[in-house]
Amino acid sequence: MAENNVENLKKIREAVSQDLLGGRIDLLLGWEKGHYWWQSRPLFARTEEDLEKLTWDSFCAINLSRYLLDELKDFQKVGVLVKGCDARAFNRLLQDNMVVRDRVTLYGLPCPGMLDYDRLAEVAEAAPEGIIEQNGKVTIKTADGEKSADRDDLLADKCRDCIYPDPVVYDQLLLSPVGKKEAPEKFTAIEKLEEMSAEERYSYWEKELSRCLRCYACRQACPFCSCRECFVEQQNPRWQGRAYQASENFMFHLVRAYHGAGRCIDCGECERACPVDIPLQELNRKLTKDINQLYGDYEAGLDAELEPPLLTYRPDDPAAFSEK
Amino acid sequence: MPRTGVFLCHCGSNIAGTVNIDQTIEASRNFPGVVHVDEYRYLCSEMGQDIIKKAIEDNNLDRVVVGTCSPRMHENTFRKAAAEAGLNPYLLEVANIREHCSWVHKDMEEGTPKAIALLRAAAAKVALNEALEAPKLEVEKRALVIGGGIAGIQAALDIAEAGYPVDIVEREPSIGGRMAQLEKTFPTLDCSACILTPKMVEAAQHPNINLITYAEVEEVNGFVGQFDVKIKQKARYVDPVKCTGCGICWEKCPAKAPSEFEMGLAKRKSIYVPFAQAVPMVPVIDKETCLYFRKGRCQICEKECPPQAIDYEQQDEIIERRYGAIVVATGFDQMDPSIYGEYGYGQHPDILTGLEFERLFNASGPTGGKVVRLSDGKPPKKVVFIQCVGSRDKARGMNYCSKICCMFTAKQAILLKEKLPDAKSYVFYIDVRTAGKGYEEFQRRAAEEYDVAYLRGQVGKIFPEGDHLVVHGVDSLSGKVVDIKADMVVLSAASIARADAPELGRKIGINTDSYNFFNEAHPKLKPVETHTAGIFIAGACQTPKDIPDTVAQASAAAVKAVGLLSKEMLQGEACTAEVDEAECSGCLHCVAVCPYTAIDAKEIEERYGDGTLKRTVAEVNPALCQGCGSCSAICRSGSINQKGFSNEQILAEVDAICLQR
Amino acid sequence: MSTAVNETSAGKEPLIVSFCCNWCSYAGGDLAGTSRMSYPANVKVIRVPCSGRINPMFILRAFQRGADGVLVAGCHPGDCHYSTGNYHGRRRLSAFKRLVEFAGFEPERFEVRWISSSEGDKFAEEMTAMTNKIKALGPNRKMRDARWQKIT
Amino acid sequence: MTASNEGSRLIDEMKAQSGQDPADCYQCAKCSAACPVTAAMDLLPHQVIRYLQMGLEEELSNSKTPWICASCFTCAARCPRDLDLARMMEGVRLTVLRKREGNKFGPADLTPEQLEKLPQQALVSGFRKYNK
Amino acid sequence: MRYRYFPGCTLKGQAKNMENTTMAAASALGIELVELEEWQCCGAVYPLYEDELISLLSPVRTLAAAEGEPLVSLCAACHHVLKRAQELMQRNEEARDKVTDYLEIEYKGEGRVLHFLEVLRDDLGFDKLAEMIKKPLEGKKVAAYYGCLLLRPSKVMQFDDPENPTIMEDFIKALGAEVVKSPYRTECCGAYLSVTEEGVARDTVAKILQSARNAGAEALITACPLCRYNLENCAADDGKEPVQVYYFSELLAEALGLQYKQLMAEAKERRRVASDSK
Repeated sequence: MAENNVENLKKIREAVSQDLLGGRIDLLLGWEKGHYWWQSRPLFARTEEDLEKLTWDSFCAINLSRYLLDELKDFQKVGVLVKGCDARAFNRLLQDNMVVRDRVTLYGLPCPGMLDYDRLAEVAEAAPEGIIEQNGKVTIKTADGEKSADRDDLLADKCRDCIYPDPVVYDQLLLSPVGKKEAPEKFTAIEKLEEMSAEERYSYWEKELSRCLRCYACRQACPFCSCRECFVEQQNPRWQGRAYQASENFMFHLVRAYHGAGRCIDCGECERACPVDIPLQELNRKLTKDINQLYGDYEAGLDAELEPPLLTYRPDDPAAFSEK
Repeated sequence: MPRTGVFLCHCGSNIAGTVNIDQTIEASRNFPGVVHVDEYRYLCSEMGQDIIKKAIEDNNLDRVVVGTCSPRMHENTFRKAAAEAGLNPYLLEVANIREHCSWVHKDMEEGTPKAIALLRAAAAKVALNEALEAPKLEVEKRALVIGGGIAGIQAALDIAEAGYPVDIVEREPSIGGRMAQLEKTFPTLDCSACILTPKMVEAAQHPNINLITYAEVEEVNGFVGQFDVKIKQKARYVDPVKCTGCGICWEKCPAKAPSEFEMGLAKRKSIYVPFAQAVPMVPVIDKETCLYFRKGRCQICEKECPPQAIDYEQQDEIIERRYGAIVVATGFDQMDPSIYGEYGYGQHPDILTGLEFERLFNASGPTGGKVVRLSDGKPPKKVVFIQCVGSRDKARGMNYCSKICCMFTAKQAILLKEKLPDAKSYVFYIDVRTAGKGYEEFQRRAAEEYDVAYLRGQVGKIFPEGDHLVVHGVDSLSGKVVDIKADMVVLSAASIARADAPELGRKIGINTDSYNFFNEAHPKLKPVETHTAGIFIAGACQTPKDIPDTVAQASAAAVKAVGLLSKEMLQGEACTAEVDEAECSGCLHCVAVCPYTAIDAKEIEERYGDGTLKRTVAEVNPALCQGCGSCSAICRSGSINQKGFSNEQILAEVDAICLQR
Repeated sequence: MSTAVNETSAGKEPLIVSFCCNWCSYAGGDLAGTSRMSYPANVKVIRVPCSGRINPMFILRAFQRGADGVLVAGCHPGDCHYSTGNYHGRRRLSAFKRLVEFAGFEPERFEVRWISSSEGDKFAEEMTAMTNKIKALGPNRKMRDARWQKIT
Repeated sequence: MTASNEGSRLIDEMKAQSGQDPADCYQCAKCSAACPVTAAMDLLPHQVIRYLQMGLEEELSNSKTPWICASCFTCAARCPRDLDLARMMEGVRLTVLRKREGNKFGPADLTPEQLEKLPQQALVSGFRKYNK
Repeated sequence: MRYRYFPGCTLKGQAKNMENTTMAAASALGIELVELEEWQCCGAVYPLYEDELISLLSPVRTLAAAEGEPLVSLCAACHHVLKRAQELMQRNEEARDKVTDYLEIEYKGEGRVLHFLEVLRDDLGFDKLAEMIKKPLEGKKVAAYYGCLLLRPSKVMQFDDPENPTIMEDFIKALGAEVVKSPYRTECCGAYLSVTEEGVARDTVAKILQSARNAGAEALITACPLCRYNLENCAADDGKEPVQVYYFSELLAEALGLQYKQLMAEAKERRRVASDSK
């Protein structure tokens, strides 16, 4: 990526600045560099000047589509840069009636997968100070020298099992497609958990969930969480207790995952956002796996026209009960 | 805090024998909000109801719990009593301490704590009950009948006679349906046209009946009492007001097409009436084959028409009208038996279906009423009838019995013998089914007096050999293989649902079974109702049936429709869903799961900053909502909530039941 | 409150919360009653209009508050009073059942049954079977909110 | 003759090993009408199912019919109850063949001329069908 | 177009002409048939009881040996057994585990299993075939004889409409010959009954041949060596001109203009290459 970085960024900037200047969009949602070189944050660009801050590198993990929920209130026409997962998230929002297709311009960015700082540090065994990418290899610069590794080994968790790196919906595709990928490991963790006894699984989750701070960062990042008032905050009825105990931890996490049943687009933003590293994706993927097995393959976010599996039925559907 | 009264019924010893009433009373006093507790031997008696009424007034109760039999038994009784005392009836809840408690548990040790738990749950729920009102719905005093066969005609006549206006929408250019295609009817052998035509004319002339032929239902909205229907009147290209039905146009028309009415065995013109007794006697132009429409020249009909009724410029029109009730009577089709390769249907002109064979008997049919082989025009000597072609066949056809074939086959075999005394009929059958008045006697006459040979078994192969068709079959009773050199073969092809029945069902909001027949609301007790209030079904669109059953069902559907139309107002469901617009994010998942299309999207305007923002929310039409609660279960934020079974109420019940284990 | 009530509520007997649809399963329960078929008093029924009304949060709440087992009962697929409620319910509750099992609940803790209004015998049998299975498993501690019982 | 289908091992095995339950048959005799080799049979194909329904296993193991069946699958292709009679015939044959001394046919039954003339396929099929 | 090829026993013996003509025709048509390196008899009949797993070992080994590439056979019986064994491997997990465990192989029912006629219809296309015909069989009246094994059970074989098949007729048309349809074209020839009950086979064969002759056929084509054997050996000598029975491939080779001598030479060469490579 880095080798074409300058060129790619130029292409992107040209395309969006034309639309911004030409009034076809009032705002562009993109990325700008964060405090550190290995961070980025959303860029809300309204002017040519703003666009100078635009970046596109291996650290643009953040899913921008969800920002449309707020920005469409203030701006009539919004442009968004969408990677594969941002585009699927857009379809999710479209299907949930949260965005108006005509008011959004999607600039598709086929995505090679984003890198993860912790991984870089782990591999370099020192604090990384910068990287150089070439031919699928990454050279990590540290105070002690340089270390080289396969790019695939440095991918962020959310990108490792990505099947659709290319945007599935866009108005303009700005870079050349990456192609569909395989993710044979996608359900491995789940299968492992399935093999455990009920007791072991409960203990596993009790421990994992015990770290939950109820900060709801997972929800804020999630494209399927678009309620105006989340059940956790409702007073009447009060679904969710406030106590930090297993009972309430399970309540929140099972219901959060269930609300994504047949709707989760597997972008992994929840897990990336979680400050205490709860493996939230495992709950999401378990539902995806079972629903697909029971009711046929369905991948949320691929096609906004296809009815999500829990909103439809077939008379001869199977059931997961001991009586079928 | 509510002021709740709890009333316990002994039901003689039915409850009191297994539930310790004194302990239960004591426990009930401690439920939150309970200010009054009482008991009586038979609470459902007038005395018992008076106790409740009086207590409501005396103690200023605003909530009531009765611990009695099942709510499915007496909930209405007690709610009426509460209403008489001035309390909104929906502020009363029933705890089922008889069917679900005293009758299924062995002693007081089991029964008493359970009764207390159920009462506590009811008291917790009732505290959250709200006064509800069932919506009152106006009734449009007009009925729509879809389908103008014998079922539709009969239903329309009955509704019209009861004094209500009724429209018949018929897809074909004429009413009459399948019965018009029949030569004779079993078991009396009266001529089909002789008994049907007078009814067709009566329908056409009835002041309360309006025929809309060559038209199809496009869209149905609304609900019981107020169905808003869009009907597409297809262009006839003939002005029905000017047309006198003189017939010169179709006489002169040079273009031909296979006649649908004659099952493709004969041709009709491009401007045509489907059959000689058509009602209305106004032709239509078939655009697909008309020379003028295809090539821009001809116009003979226009030149020849004495009253100048031809109008090539006519367009399809949409008629929009409101109806209080709808009767669906769209009839059936005959299965195409060509998938049964061993029978060779479609590969030889002398292998026909039952309905095709029927047309050969008709004086205005393709052979002018002569029963002859279509291959060479000779009268057949041996005719083989094969039953259950596509019926009772779960592998290649339909798993059900088509019901009419045994009888129409006996009829055709008798008619054949009467027309051609030298002809011999053979019937391969699995079972002969003749349940119906005079049916068994009729079928026996075929076998005994008309020399029809019934062979119990099936046919494995039919193939031409010389002038004949060799029918290779088995008679299972003798265990003998039979080869018959037949002249004609008649296949009793299954009666099947109209291919577009599911599509029509979706349009009007009724569902179909796995064979695409329309579903009745209850197989025994609601045979003409559907799950959608105000829509009724009649005739073979529900399942294959004969004419007497069809007519009876049509009259039944008409009575149901008339009963509905005769009401001034209808009472809707009170426990409907309701949307909290402030919370609703407008994802409309509720719309997707609603079986009644009772939920719609609605645009609302909301203050935002200095201006306003438009956004979508869900909106429930309480007249359509039947209170299933599926929407409330799918809503992640609980923004749509069912009254009477709200999230709050159900959680309160869970909490209360779990309080004490 | 009398002592007899207190003794049976000492916490040894398991609690089964059963959500029954009004049209089939609740009526099936009524028939079990009129036919005097007995089943354990551990089962407490909450009447809902349809199995499609069940929000999985109701079930989790029951476990939080002390239920040892939850049984949802509805019309047989194809017989729903509201045509499609149980078809939707079947999908939702199937997905949910797999999820709670994944979270560590024993499969027997949450079940769904189709019981028609004419199946009083089946109603009694299923309620008995569920109670026996839960008794064999022992009390449920998972997701239990310890505070709730103390309030009593 | 004993007519009973209670606890028939043949039928239990048949259900398990071929998925065919004779009770599903309503005796329309379509199979018999379809069968190309009924002329040589002592029981018609539908009668074989009838015998199975009645539990007449002894009579079936003495019948010629299962050995005449050439497994052409025409009966199965046309059965309105979606039954595979060819599989049921196999079941009847196997109950005989699986008994000791049950073989119907072996190399000794062939003439040298036949051995010379018959294609490999015919020999293998014959041994498979009539020998265990 | 490359396929793995399973010949089966009979094609190396009595029916070698079916193989020779097919191989020659295939190479003329640009179809590469690569014979499996090691193969065993398919078993000739498919076991109809699902506990007869022994009989499945050989066909499953063959299926796995195709390594996921499309597997073609010529003999109707071989194709039948392979196709049904594959379907069982896809459907019945228990049987699959037992068989593959025993054979110590991995196989889950993958890969296309084709009869050569399907290759001609679906992959090459009869239109294309017709274009490549050098010596159309003009005026020759040919009837198709399907027999049982290619067509039934149709849910598994998926070869053609079991009651009204057209593939062989379309094939005959593509060769430029005149199609004759006989009502007995899908009836059984008597199969292995010719071993034990020759009389039965004589009856069935008589009907098939008579109906073909009545329909005006000069020749019958088949894809099954046993059918051909029965049709030739169980035919009654009624003094009339016999209907000639051919393998479909023989007419194919003829229509492609391949000479008999050329065929033989090619076959010899192929065998030499095969034995050299071993």
